[in-house]
Amino acid sequence: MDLRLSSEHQAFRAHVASLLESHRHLAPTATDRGLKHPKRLAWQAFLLREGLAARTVPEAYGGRGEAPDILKSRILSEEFARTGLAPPLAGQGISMLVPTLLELGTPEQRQAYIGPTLRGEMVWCQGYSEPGSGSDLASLTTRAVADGDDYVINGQKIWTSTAMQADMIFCLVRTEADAPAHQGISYLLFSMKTPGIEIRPLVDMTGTANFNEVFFTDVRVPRRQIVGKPGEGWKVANATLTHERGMLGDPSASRARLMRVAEIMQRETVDGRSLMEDPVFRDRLVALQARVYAMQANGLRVMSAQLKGESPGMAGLIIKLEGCELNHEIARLAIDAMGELGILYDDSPHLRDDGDWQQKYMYDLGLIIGGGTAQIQKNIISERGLGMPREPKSAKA
Amino acid sequence: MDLRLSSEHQAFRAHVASLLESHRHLAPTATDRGLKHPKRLAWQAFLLREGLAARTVPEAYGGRGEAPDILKSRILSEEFARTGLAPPLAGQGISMLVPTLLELGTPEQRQAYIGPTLRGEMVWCQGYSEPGSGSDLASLTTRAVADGDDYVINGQKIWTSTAMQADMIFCLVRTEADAPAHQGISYLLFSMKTPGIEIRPLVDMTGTANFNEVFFTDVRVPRRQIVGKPGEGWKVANATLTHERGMLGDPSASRARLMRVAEIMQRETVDGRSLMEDPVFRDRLVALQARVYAMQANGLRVMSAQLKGESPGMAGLIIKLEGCELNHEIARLAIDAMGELGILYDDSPHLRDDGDWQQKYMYDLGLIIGGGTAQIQKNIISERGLGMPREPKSAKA
Amino acid sequence: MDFSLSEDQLSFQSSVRGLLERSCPLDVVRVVAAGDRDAAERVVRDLDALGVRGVMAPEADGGLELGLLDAVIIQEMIGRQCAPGDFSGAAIVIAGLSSFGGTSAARAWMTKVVSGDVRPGVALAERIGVRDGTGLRLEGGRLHGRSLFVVDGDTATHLFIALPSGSLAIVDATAQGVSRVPLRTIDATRVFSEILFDGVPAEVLTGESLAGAAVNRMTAVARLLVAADALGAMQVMLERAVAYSLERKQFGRVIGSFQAVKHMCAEMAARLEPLRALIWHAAHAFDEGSEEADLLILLAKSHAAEVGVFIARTATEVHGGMGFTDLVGLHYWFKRIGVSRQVFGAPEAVRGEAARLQGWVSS
Amino acid sequence: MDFSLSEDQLSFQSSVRGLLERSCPLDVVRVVAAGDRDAAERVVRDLDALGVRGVMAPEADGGLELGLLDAVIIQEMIGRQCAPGDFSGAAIVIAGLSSFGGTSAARAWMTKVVSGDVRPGVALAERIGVRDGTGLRLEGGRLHGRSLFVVDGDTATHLFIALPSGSLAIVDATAQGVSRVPLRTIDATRVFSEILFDGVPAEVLTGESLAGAAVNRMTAVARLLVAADALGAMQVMLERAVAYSLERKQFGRVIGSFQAVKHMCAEMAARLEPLRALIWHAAHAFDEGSEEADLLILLAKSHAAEVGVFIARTATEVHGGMGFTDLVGLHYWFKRIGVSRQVFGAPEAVRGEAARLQGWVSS
Repeated sequence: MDLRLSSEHQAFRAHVASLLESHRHLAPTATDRGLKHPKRLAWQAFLLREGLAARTVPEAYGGRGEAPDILKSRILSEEFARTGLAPPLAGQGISMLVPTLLELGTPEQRQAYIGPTLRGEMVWCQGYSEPGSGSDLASLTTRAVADGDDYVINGQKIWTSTAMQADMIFCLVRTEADAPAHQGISYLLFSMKTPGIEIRPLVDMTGTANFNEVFFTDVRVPRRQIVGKPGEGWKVANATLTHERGMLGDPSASRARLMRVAEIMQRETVDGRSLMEDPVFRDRLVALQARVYAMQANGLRVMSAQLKGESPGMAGLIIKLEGCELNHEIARLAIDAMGELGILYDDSPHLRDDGDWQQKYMYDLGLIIGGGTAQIQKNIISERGLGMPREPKSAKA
Repeated sequence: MDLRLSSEHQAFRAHVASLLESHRHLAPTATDRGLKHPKRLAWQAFLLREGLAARTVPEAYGGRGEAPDILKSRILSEEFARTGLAPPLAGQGISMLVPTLLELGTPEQRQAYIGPTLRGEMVWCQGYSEPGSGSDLASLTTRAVADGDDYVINGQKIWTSTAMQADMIFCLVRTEADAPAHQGISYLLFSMKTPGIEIRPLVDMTGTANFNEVFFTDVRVPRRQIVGKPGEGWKVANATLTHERGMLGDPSASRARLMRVAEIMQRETVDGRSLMEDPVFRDRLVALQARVYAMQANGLRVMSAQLKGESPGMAGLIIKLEGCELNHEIARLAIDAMGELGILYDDSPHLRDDGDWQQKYMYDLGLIIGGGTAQIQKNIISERGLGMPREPKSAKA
Repeated sequence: MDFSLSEDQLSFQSSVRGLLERSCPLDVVRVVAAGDRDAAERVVRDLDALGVRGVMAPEADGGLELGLLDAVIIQEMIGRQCAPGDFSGAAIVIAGLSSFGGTSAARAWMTKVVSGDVRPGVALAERIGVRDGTGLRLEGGRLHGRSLFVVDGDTATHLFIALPSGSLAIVDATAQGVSRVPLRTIDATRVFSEILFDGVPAEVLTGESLAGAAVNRMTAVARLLVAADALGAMQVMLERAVAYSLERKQFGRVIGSFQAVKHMCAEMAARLEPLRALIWHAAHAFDEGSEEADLLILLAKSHAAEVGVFIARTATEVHGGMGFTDLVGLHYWFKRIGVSRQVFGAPEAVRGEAARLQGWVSS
Repeated sequence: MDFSLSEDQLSFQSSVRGLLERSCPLDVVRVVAAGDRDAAERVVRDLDALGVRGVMAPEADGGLELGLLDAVIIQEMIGRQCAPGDFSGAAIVIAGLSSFGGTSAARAWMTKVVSGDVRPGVALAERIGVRDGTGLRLEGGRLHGRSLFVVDGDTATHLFIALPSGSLAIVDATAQGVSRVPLRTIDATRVFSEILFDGVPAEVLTGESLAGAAVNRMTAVARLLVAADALGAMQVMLERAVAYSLERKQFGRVIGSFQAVKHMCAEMAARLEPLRALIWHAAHAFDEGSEEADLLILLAKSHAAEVGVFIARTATEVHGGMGFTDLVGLHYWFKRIGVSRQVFGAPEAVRGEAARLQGWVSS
């Protein structure tokens, strides 16, 4: 066990830090709103040029073509966090579609989509979930019927984030009506400007439309827009889902979040006494701190396994379940510590941290429950991690 | 809502209190060990004579033949608790078999068994659970094969308490090998002295043999020893189980237990400071107190419904799940408050309360998990209380 | 011995519930939450038609002369429907005024509150725990300072204010020097305010020791009613979770047949039912003037907060992603429960009071 | 950057595990728990054959010159097997002695502890929190008073005692004036003692500031090792729960196919795995002399206590009634985890220390 960085990695960190420091003036800030704000695109161009974004994407497609190095990725994210500068563009196009195309796309598809996506010129949304198939993708019903050189798509998607801003969608549709559930699905790419697409924002409990419903009525998409073969969409989507799992948050974010709660507890008072002086809240804070530090150590373990090309095993499987829960609990402590002030919202006077904790408390709950996530995660842990049997098929089904 | 007692019940309480007070010298104490200690039997005879035990059992069978009155039962148990005098004999014979015989026994069976059982001369044990059928009675496999006027019994029971002391057993056996699972079972009464019965004490985690395994090898029992008809044992047993549910503890016992923890916390010190001065423990105590008071109020609600002959509904269904859990939690707090001294056991120096809390902590856990009780209770609450469907039969089963 | 609601209470409960189901369905809740004060006032008028405003007031003052238990029953139905209105504020003030032993000043206010001529706002927060340096002081009959989380401050004609001394002060809400600032919480179905007092003339009800009792009674009633409100919201969340689980299918079966979902619902019921009994018991003890009433109310308030967190989350979890959306509207109850947890004393603080009340802590 | 066990460590772990599986199967655990001290000593001798006693001691003193992480790996295997012995006691003392910078007195003791010629008992409890009015005082080189929960006090030739001043005193366990009283806990696989000192000559290791550091190191090592022991026990309980659930049938299917059982097992794994990483991290930080080591050890100790309660109960619950019996013997681990929770500082106290360490509390 050795948590020190190699000299190569130390040098990389120094290089990144100095690059970021010297270009600090170029970085967009929170006021530069909009996914395609010129300042954001210029910053992304700079990051791509310097290999601070898309480091491992081949140069032919706009990246730097360097070997994967999880530690360098970690260093990058730490340096962006440390300097507070805007990190590289993320979003589902960059984090999910690009790796999928690199793995399973045709040369034409790669050429057409990867570069603009990385540069932030082409924004994507994801069309997987449907109202009737929360955690059960195999049951999806959006149909794509072949008609000449096109597919004609009818159906509905839900939980589609950034649908309003997206130029394109990568979408699962049922092309083979007669095939078994998992085998009739295909993976299509098409423009969100295609006639027949209607987007309805889905307001959630935070009061914001973080997600959308997307309706397709006779949407015509050329058949060449498929990734993989017809009926292989399940396989392609699973590749994508694997990449999504790679997106799991940096556990040091939980630590930073916890430390913000500690600051709140030192700052907020009741009857002139800080919450930190209240042993009940303090005990809860330290108990949560232990969980946070444990998850951070667990994250080191996962990263080490990945660095060696080994499977992180159980340490990897439990991250989503435990990590989401932990973040939710941290937000809950923040709210409880703030007491009545913790339930303020919107632009109320006395509001703390712009209502961020209430937002987080609810949004993180959404992450825990969305599509029965916690339940599904427990199934995965018990089945893949502990070798327990799958739920037997219902006799009535 | 009126929590006062009627004048009849006030008078009953006064009567009970005065009777107990004036006969205090007859009551056995903890040192009068043994289920059939003469002092215990004499005390029971006094209680029966005065109607302080078996109040509602018909006089013909040794009781007082009075109308059921839950409030009087409650008053009795409160007065025994208040005075600290030995309560009437309980045990599975009195609490489960007697009501069952009154409902479904033949006149001969009632005549033969109820009197001696009430008087404490005949002790019973229960033969329901088997190693292969914890919470699934329908799957029991102890066989009773008709042979002339007898059944010949082979098989094994488990979780049989007081088997070593018992004169008799009421026992579920499979008499109809070909009938569907629930219909092939019969309910037999027989002597524990019958040849072919072997008892093995089952030591549990408390270090005590609170239960036993009972093995039957060619045990011959006259066929007339059946209660109900052959194959009706399931129905008879369910009548008995209903009576068992009536045995659920008085919630005021939880309150007394909690108050003992409060005393411990006032008495025990760390570095000279009492645990009650520790806000973290104090907060936990009060949080538990709220749950205890809630269960006590819930108990009042159940009793009121019963007094009016109404179903207590959900308030009744949740008692076992929540009550057992709460008692376990109270013991856990006691142990945590005592810290290192809380883990002492047996006859160790510095042991508190004779190791009672550790005993309770483990024994109550046994009650929660025994035969998957908590799981079964949750099934019952969701199915009977909330109208949710039963688990579908497995397609593979 | 009868620990159950009377026929009258059950029938009253059913009337209130029926009325609110008609008067304040989810569509109205949405409109109210979006800020439509007229819609909220319509619900208030409908409730007033049942005479609930004076439920705890003497008949001689125009009230129904019932008890806190009856107020609890009404408030549970209000929470059930996520309804707006100033029922609890009026009940709190009436409970406070009733401890002045029928002095003419107190009765005059009582009559007007019962009739609705006076719409009370209630300022208790500084008596419970001062945040953000708020505070009040009375100098020469004039009130200075500010109070947070004033109940019904927006609709109030008069403000009933617990002073640090334990006295109860009353000021005209429209008087010069009174500034009302709405506080937006996550629960937009109820409105709290911050109120600033800049030397506003105040009437202090006479009888200092009685006034202390009044403020304590007001606090107790406020706490139990907010617990009852949360109880109603929890009951709805459980019912909706069960109903949803019997509709929604996944993997070829209704999700309510999955053991994990069944057990979540069972755990909610197992926690909810004793809470209901505890709240009833506390209300009954209050009505009987029992010594145990203060303790029971503190336990009920804090326990409701803990059960509330569990049920709000678990019922949402049973709904899966739908529970997160505005479509099913479950979040209105989720937020109502969240706010009820914190106001009039967060659970840790309330448990601290319970410990002090029992002599379990010296300081 | 490598947060994983080395090949050497994995192979060492595997040796210790293999040895203990042969030397201390459940039958031996039963015999040890029944009070057979010889059986316990056989396990000690088997472990000594691997040289584990001196794992953290310098090679020059006969040790393996490895770190706390290596000791943690061994202790996890010991907890896994519910094995008796004085491994942790020796490790604690060696960690303490090593902070005297190689003074000849300290080295002399070190060598003897490593060789097993001196079998140490360790008295730390009064340094952590005084219960039942115990306490120690040194007067004119003689020790008076009594100490609770002395580790390995029964097998000790010498007692290593943390004095209230922070000094480390050593006394001959067979000297006149030393009385040893065994303390029976629920976990009969480990023996703690109460020791009374009636004016017993004591050697106080010199260098007062160093001695304070020694006692702090000993406490830290004691805490992390007991957490590692509990971790091993938890891992076994989870494994046994899963194995049992795949054997045991109810309602026509193995219970491990029921969602409720699967989810219980998943929740155990989700809590256990990060705990393991935290314990490793804390040990590594200690070995590196990192500033964060003290905090990490406090967090690891208290977190192990909390995860332990959950896993001990849940794994037992998966076993149903069988988990409650002596037949499957699961309770040995249950009790071991229960004892580990309380010794060397219960979780609330340890979290209090962590808060003080971070300046989160003034007093």
